Amino acid sequence: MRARVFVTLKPSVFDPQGTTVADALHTLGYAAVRDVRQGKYFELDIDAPTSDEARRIAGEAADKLLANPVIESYRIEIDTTAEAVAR
Amino acid sequence: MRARVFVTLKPSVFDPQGTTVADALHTLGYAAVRDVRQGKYFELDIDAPTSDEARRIAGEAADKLLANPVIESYRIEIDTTAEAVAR
Amino acid sequence: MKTIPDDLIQQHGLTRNEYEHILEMLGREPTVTELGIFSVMWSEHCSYKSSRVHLRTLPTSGRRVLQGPGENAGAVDIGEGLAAVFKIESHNHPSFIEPYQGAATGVGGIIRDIFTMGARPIALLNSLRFGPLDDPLVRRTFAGVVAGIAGYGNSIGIPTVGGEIAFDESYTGNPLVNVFCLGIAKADEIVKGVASGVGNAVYYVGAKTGRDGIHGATMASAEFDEKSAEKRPAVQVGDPFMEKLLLEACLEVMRSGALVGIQDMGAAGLTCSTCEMGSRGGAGIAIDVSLVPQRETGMTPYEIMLSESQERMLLVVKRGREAEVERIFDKWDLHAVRIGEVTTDGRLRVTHHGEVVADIPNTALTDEAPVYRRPMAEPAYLAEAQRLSLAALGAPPPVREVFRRLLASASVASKRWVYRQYDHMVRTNTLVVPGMGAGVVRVKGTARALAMSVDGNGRFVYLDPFLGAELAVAEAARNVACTGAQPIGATNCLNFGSPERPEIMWQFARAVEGMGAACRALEVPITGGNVSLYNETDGRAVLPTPVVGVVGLLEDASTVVRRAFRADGDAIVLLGRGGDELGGSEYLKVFHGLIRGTPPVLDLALEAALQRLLVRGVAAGLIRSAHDCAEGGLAVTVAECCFNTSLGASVDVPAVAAAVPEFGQIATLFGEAASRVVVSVEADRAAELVALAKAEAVPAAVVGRVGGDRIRVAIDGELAIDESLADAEDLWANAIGRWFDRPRAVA
Amino acid sequence: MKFAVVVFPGSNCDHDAYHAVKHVLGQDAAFVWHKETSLAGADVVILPGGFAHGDYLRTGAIARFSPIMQEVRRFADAGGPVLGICNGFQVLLEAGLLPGAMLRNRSVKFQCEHVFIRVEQTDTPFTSACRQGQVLRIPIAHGEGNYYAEPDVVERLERNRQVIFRYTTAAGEVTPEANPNGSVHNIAGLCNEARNVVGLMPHPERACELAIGSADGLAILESAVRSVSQGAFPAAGAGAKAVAAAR
Ligand SMILES: Nc1ncnc2c1ncn2[C@@H]1O[C@H](COP(=O)(O)OP(=O)(O)O)[C@@H](O)[C@H]1O
Ligand SMILES: [Mg+2]
Repeated sequence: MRARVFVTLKPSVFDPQGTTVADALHTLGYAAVRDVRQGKYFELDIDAPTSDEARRIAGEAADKLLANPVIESYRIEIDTTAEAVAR
Repeated sequence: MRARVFVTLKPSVFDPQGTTVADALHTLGYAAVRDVRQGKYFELDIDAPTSDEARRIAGEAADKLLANPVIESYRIEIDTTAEAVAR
Repeated sequence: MKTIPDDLIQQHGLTRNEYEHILEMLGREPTVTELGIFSVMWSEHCSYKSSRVHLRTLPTSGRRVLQGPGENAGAVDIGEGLAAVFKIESHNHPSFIEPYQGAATGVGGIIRDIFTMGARPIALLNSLRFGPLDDPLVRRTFAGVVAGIAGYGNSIGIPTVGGEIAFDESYTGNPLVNVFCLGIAKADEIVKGVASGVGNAVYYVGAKTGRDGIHGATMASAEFDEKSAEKRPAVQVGDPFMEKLLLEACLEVMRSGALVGIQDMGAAGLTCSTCEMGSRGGAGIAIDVSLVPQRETGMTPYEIMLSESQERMLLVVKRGREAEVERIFDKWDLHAVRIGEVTTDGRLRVTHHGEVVADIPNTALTDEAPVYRRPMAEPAYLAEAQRLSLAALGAPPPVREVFRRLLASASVASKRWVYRQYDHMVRTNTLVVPGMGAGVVRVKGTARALAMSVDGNGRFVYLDPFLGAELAVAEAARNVACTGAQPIGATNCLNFGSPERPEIMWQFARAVEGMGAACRALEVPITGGNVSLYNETDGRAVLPTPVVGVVGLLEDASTVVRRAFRADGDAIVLLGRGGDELGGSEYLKVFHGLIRGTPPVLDLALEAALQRLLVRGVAAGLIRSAHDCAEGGLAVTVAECCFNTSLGASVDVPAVAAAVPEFGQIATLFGEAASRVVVSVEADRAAELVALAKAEAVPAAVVGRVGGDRIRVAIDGELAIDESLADAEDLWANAIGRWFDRPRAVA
Repeated sequence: MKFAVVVFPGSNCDHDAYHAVKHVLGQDAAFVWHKETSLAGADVVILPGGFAHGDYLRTGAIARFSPIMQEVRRFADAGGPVLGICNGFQVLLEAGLLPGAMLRNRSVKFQCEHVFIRVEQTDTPFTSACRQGQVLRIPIAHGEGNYYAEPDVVERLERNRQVIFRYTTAAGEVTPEANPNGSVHNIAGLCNEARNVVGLMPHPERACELAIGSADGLAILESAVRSVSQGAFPAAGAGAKAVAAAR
């Protein structure tokens, strides 16, 4: 099963990378892009019998490792259709 | 309107970060996590009349700046409900 | 029965004749895996088939040379039982396709070449060429390459202590990314890339093998054309963390004495490392590729043998010491896998799940690879390009404008925007940081230091390949000597167009001859290097760009000298003599868009004397700062001596005799005559320095003094430049950053 | 006096810290591999700079799980002096031994250069040999030194005098231009509430010899020697013993 974990900086935290991307887009003429926030995206292939179990594991991984609660928050989506592909 | 852009390494491209995260999760006892791929996640707040227009702008931004077509691919989701929040 | 179709042979970059040769050597048709193996080993990149006959003429031996060309890197004796191990390598094509990863993996590759010799890498340099920065795509490439070099070098913890960057339209579609690395080894513990000892185990260690860069080696030898986009192989992604582990673990394994030989898997990966190690040791190697750790499923033997996945090493381990070696790698969380053993028959035998998929004599892939003496012809452009008519240029621009624009021209301007991104201080050895002249690192545990510089001027080589290459050697050695170090060895990276064109081959051959001549005269043997051909876009070659890296030895590190003036009131002495030398200059390029004329004349005897003088003058404590006159000429050099000091200068130099009198001032101030150095000396010791120069038969004159807050340059007593130091410094210091660090757009 | 220099996979300033302590200061020093579970009787612990685990994911994020970190925590809890330099500082933040987190530099680039920092407090084991307000010229080399903490945390840090170093001009003024990375309140280094754990982004170990550009960093390492030997931080020397006793 595949868990998707999105880690984003909390709204109150300044995002130097997002700001730089927004500036670059403005320079390229995309004035319509008002703001950009950059985060991280993880795909976890998990051996789990149920999607609840996969969610639990992904949640623990995010709490312990993938996100830093001081500056970041996260969101998890489970894709039950994704085959865990060995790479 | 908010566009979410997920940028991931193409499947055949080596992902040292994801591999290192997977190793760390194994060390922490999460053997069920078979594989990790790490990507980037962008939230773009876009002033656009329609979601098609927002998607077009986000697509151009991804092509030109957010993703590196040589090694990365991207996916876009449009969230029409998200209020563009000034931060 | 014929099973290999012609188009497959062609796709492998092999000519009809080469293929016939393969049939002859094998006495049968090759398997597809064998075809791949031949194709990469016989590619220009691995076989040096076009360049070999010329490279043989370079001087490669000398009193201090411990290891000349042929191993993973060269080595010179630096005293106290130590050796400096160094080499330069190109990663041009990969850096165009993916600037960050291309440059990063270039750094990773050259570092592996150094530590496989048993040396701890302690310094990096890079030599870069790009198109003009006003092109946004060039800016992206430039920023990506710099970030890639930084990303890899910083992470692995090897300081980048210098380099050079120049810009020219010819590099727009084909940037040059040459990376130099230097390490220190015990002179009697240098490790080689040999396989020997029948029955010794062959180990694979490092990253898993993926389908990265398959055909990378052949790609590096094929011109870019419209279709290259389709041929684009998966880009290799660098993993500096893995390489840091490999570096530490391999050095530990080497210290254990359990190792016979080691080689990294760079271009042509497992293929190159196995057959080269076997061939050097006069042995055979048998491996089972199904044992190779793989990142992807279903990989074929062909793919495994040709993969160019990064951060992988091949080791031959002494029999009975296997467990010890495995333990060391385990400690570093690395997995050493035994994939085969050394055999007696001199063949590379590859099996896959028991089936033999390749069985080739090693020497067929290495020593007996094709060698070409390709046709050469003097290029048609040359005679015309060498004709420079200053009179035809009209009235020269005002001197002040020239001064200001040259300071801000990207090739001359400060590269701080670049090297600020490089960790140049890690390892706490850096005595001279980037921007202050040749990079200098101390050798801990001794009083010594090593200076190093990479240089090359493509315009000069374009206008006269022989002289241009001589000038490159002279400049690199002079930069090193400016710190007080004695040049002791050199490496080179030869970046040219397609060798299949006679005029390119002619440039190449002449450049190698010139390089050899200068290395002989200056006593800096070439201990290794790299050739990068096919640097072309749509049939147009880059400026021929041989880059020379010179290493120098400073016996007493505490005497080291830098570019910048030191104290108010010091005398400024000009060593060497000026001349009407505007051919190929930065001035002509910036103001007239021209690459014309003949490069500055070079008197190698004078150059050698000048370098001796610098070394003696620094050792005697006379010379307090030294800076070589290069792009932009004397006026720019004097200004650069003032920058980062808040000390101005006033100088008065004699006019040079110019062919066209109206250009007299320009030639005097901005001509690029060779063998000139601006030094500073305590005022009351200036006469001593001039006397020392006389003894070495080097022209020397006190031309001014350090001080004030302006840069003043007079010609025969008449003030020609009078610029505020702060203004001049701002132009120079921020020119490159201005292309990038634009004011934030307001949303 | 013995310094332990912890080596994580990917640490690359470990030798620099060792060299400064051993060859410049003339103290005893030992490397401690991250998988070890003992600090080998050290009086002072240094977490050096570098790229532990490649800095993949986040700086210091994976290193905090190394076995040695439990021991570092115990040592710190017992009052032992711990110095985190650059990546070591990032590890201390991730491990929760110091509050806050690091963001990418404002420039979004790695920056290596000399900067000026002002010593804000001298009652820590790593500033006791400094003068209050002393300005040190020390190099930085990082891509993620943009220190951040929630406003109330920053306020508490200031109130408790936990901000130990601030980026300033050469004259010691706190200005935005003197701040190389955008850190909140120009913070370059801070300590924990007990004041024995200090983290800073600049590299004092790179500034211990004039030959390599500056010797201003010596004051920071000498402080540790002075503090421990004078017993000014009795918990320090005792810390190691307490830890040893507890095992
Ligand atoms: N790519 C680079 N990386 C690091 N340092 C560089 C780079 N390019 C230039 N520098 C530094 O900038 C200074 C000026 O370089 P250059 O103009 O080539 O000097 P010179 O004219 O003396 O050869 C040197 O100290 C050099 O080391
Ligand atoms: Mg140069």
